Amino acid sequence: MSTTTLEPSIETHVHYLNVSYGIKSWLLTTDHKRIGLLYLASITLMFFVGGSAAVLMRLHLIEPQGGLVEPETYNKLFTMHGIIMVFFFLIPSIPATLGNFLVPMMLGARDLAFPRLNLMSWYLYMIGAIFTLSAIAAGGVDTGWTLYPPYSSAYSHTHVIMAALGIFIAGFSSILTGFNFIVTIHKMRAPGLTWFRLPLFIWAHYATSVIQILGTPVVAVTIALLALERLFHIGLFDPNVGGDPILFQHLFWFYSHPAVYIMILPGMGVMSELITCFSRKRVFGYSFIAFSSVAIAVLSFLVWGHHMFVTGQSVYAGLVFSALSFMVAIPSAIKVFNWMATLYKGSISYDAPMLYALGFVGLFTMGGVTGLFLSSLAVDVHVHDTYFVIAHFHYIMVGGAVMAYLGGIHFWWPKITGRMYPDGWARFAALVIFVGFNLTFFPQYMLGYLGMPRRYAVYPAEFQVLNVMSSAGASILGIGYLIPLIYLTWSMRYGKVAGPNPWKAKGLEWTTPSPPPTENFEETPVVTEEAYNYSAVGEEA
Amino acid sequence: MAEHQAQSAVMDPLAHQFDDLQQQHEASNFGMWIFLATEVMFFGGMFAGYTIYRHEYFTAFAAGSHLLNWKFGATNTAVLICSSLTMALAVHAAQTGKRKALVTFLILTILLGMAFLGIKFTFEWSRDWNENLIPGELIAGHPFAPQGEILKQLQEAHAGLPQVELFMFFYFALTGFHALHMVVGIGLLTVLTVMAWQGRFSPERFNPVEGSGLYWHFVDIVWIFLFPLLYLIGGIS
Amino acid sequence: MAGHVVPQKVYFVIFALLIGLTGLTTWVATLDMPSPWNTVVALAIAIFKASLVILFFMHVKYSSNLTRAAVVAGFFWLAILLVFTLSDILTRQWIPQSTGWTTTIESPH
Amino acid sequence: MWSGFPLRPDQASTIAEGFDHLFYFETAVAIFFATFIFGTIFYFAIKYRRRSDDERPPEIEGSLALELTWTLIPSALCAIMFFWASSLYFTNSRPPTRALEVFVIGKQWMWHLQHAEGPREINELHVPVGRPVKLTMTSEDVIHDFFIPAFRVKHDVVPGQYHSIWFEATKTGKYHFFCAQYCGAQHSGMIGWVYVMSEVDYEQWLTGGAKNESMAASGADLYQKLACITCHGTGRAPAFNGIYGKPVKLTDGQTVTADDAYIRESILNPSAKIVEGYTPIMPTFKGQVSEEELLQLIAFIKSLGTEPQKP
Ligand code: HEA
Ligand code: HEA
Ligand code: HEC
Ligand code: CUA
Ligand SMILES: [Cu+2]
Repeated sequence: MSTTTLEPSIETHVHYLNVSYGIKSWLLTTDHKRIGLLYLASITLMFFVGGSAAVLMRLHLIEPQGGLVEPETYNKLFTMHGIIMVFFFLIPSIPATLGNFLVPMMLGARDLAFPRLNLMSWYLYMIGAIFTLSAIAAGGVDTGWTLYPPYSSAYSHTHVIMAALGIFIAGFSSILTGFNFIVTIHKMRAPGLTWFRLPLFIWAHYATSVIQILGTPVVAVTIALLALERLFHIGLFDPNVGGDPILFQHLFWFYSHPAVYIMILPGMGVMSELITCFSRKRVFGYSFIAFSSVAIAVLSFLVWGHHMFVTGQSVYAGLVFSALSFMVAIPSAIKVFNWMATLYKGSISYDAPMLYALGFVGLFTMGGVTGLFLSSLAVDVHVHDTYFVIAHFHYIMVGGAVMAYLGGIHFWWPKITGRMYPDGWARFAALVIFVGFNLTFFPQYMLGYLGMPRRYAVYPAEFQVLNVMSSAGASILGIGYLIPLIYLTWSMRYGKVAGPNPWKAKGLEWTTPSPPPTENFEETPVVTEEAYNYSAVGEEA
Repeated sequence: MAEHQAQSAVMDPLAHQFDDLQQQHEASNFGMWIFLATEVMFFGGMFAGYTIYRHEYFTAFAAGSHLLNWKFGATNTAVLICSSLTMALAVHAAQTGKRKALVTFLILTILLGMAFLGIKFTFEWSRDWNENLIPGELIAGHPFAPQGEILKQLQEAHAGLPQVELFMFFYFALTGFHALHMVVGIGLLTVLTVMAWQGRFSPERFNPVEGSGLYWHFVDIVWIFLFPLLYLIGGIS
Repeated sequence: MAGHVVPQKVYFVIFALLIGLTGLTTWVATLDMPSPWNTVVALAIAIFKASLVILFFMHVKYSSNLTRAAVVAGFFWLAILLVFTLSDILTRQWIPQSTGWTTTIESPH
Repeated sequence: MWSGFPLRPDQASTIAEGFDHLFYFETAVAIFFATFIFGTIFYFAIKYRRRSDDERPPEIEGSLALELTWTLIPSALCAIMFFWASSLYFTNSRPPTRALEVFVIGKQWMWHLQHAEGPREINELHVPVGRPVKLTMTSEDVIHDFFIPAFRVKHDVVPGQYHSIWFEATKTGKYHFFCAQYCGAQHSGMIGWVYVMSEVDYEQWLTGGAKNESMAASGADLYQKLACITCHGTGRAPAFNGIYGKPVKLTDGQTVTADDAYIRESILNPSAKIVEGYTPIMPTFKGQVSEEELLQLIAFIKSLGTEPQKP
């Protein structure tokens, strides 16, 4: 990236990309924008690694007997897919790239509060990723991303400890990001930027950070205990000496349920930015959206037991967790309806980011309402650990979070690089992804209801038709993801010069040149109006 | 530009992202508190496990607790409280700009911290090692295998050995992580002492002293819970 | 800038209290109280001691609400973890156990 | 072709239909919201498309009435789903009395099943139509999960713990059961068939084939062989008659119910809970009895009924 020669028109001002050159200037940078890009590159790599595993899985599942690999290998594939996608792609995706880039800019600050910790966070991420990737290279891990003992602690013969170490380290990188955001949002807002003038992107990241700092330590210590158990046969989760394997599940989901909101809340933040900008309207129900983010963050810690309805958890605890799971759905519903209402009487354009945004709203809804099936006790008994669950979370994580991520990348791409991407291609890719996605994952709902268990390398023949459909969809989806990779890379060099505010968007980040200078703003901005004041758009133009 | 930044970092205690010292101070203080909240949750995971097993195997946990010597536990509690006092006084000295007092109190704190670790290692853990009370195969070739008097004591208490082993695991995990925090703390304080000696702190700028103080007190608080929860289960005689 | 400077006397008083309370916990542990009370008292004292350290040594008594919120959040989340985990463990036994199995050594009917 | 493309799993147990009604209701809610939201988005997107670049839409801040509407309606729907699903779940989590008992042991990667009457099966389960069947399940190694889609029942099979599910089949036929909790290499091979037979066929199946002692009888043999009788027949230890399912007073003042899990613990870890009035002299039998033998011992103790008598 540092060697990219930039066209004169961008060269005219000094910005964070051309202020210094060379590998060292990147690897030792403390500029939040450059760190965001370091993350962007590494996360994209991890996405394609995880995605390749998914492609192999889908190819394998075309035939009931499993056409491609041995069951042992298949097990390693979904484990590596799950671990990489969750811990190394989706959790850091929006916060560590777009969040890193934008949080200080949206606040009118020069950088995050602790720039060196921010860089350290990226290094921790990389070390974690290297551990996990070497676990894979050394032969893989086959425990599932949930790492349930006693299988993971006593029976699996694979490289559990190395992978666990990777997750442990990556956990601290996530904590550091959240930590930095919270302090920055509290202490470094520009003059006049009161809480209720903040962009909703910031509220979403604030809620996310709360989860990161309070949840992640628990999974870190849990995974450390698991590793100790495996190494030294302590017996903590081993029923033979009175240990309780279900305790692990409690500790694991105490983090991992809130973690799913780490994955979706930032996406919701992106949504609020995109929908307002491309319908040129102030967001409908600002404070409801803002507070629903906080409500989700708090409630998310009270529902983890819904992953354990049939594991031997007390039925009474199940009852409480079920009720609370329904409650956590309400704030999400509020958000969806408020976005819809924002579109009403807007001035809606179909730029690529908006296409992703509209896709998000619909697909997230579908994933969300099927989450309600799962929080219904009796229904979960049947669909737990079937493809219904797989479909549920891919609808939210791929249909929701990844769509939001792509939407956000396209939206802020001109700000990040100073150049536009080819618009036609972008819209085309959005469409391909939408179609491929539905074809991949809708059949999985049906498979799940019919009773096909997840993590099956071999399955009864009656499930084949739906599996073939799903595999076909996955290849469309995979191609859909390749297109942006190509044209975005291309546009870094050949794209049209974008100018400071190609979308006529509101928000402090659009008031500074693209790409922004290292210090973000020539002088600290003073904020005098509320967010999304789109009625003023015409005047500037 | 970068050079300018690097330069200003040395000359000027104000980092470039902050507007003024006040903001920088507040950010670092608040950051420390947030960090401590994550620490609470870190220990919290272990406490949750502890609580559950203590509830399920109370007899064994009480018997295991009786294998520990509460006198060392109590002494160490007192030592840590003393060190918290000296730490608080060190911060006070920094606030009021008394360089000598600051250095003295920091050194005292370090010495007390080392005393704590010394007692832990020499009187407690080494005995556990000699009596084969180290759980699991934490140390190769040295499995958990209580013998002689201790074994009899456990049998008389009708405690299942595997459950006592669980207790010992929590004992080592919790005190071990605690000791690790102490070691880190001592390292931090050593750096601070040198800096204080060089006169790098002033009533305008003592964030590092304050932050390390908070950390040190937190470690003390953890021990305040560990003492009754590990040493005093089921009463002492 | 230097924040609130707490008089040294306060530190010494708190210190004395803490040492006294340590003695108290130890003494209480020698008493033979009915089942949960030993634990309850020990924990109550520990919480009190921790509060003293937090409020005075750590200056929370003199700090902003933001700092207090961070403290409360830490412990509140810890409580969530403990309470909800226990809600499972403590109620598992409540499951109505079927006692109705009547099959005897000979086969049914 | 479409026979290979069913839209609904077989409904073959008494609870399947009730379950499906709830499932359809939730599907209707899901479809309603999905269509409503996709529909509205498309409608707005077309109706309010940007017609010129300096268009200025009206300002709309928000509306409390609307916020309340879309908070309360979903909440109400959630409440309905919650109560409906929970009541189904609770009814289904209590096995009816007089259920046939089958004991299930999962191990990597097969299912061992034994009927109380004696017959053993591997990866197959024969049950009569129209009678409640209760499965008591445990694992020898890792966590497995017993899942019969056609009956809409599933539960994890956890080492060291007993969990049970029950069902009453309503249609004769052959149905899949699966291991639904990931358990290692051959997880997907840990599947089998439930054969639901008419009452008559089932009787025949029970009596035909290899003769097996009932589980309780095997347990009685073990009781002799493992010399439990040297204490439990003599007064040095409590007699087993009539203890099953009854409360037991312990030395520490607590009372526990003598259920499967308690008996299991008493045999494997006798010192954990001491019966009032006895000294803890019982040795542990851990490592000497398998999960299967444990279940047989339990069956034996159960079979002694609830009336005290000399065995
Ligand atoms: C980003 C990730 C993400 C998100 C946001 C969610 C959101 C939700 N999830 Fe999901 N979930 C996962 C990722 C996610 N989940 C993963 C990865 C797993 C599997 C883990 C594993 O086992 O490997 C899982 C599993 C899972 C289970 C366990 C299933 C099982 O294993 O048996 C349950 C059970 O309750 C559940 C419920 C929910 C609910 C109620 C929501 C809610 O928050 C959804 C709220 C959203 C809406 C409701 C949509 C918007 C609402 C409307 C448009 C209005 C209509 C609404 C009403 C009528 C209320 N999820
Ligand atoms: C962020 C999270 C995330 C994301 C983005 C994805 C993305 C995808 N997932 Fe994943 N998935 C999980 C999280 C995620 N998944 C988790 C947590 C599990 C549970 C694991 C467990 O059970 O432990 C899981 C499990 C899981 C399963 C179930 C496995 C099983 O239980 O047996 C399947 C099966 O179809 C699947 C498929 C897919 C597909 C097709 C995609 C696609 O969206 C991927 C698309 C990406 C690409 C295709 C790569 C890019 C393109 C190329 C490399 C070009 C070459 C390819 C072609 C030309 C086709 N996933
Ligand atoms: C050396 C004597 C001895 C032998 C042999 C022995 N037990 Fe026991 N058992 C006891 C005593 C004494 C008790 C009561 C005290 C206690 O709970 O530990 C007891 C309690 C029990 C209980 C709990 C009974 C209750 O009333 O709650 C069960 C169940 C049990 N034993 C099963 C067995 C089985 C099965 C075997 C053989 C495999 C066996 N025991 C062998 C001495 C023995
Ligand atoms: Cu057994 Cu999966
Ligand atoms: Cu969840």
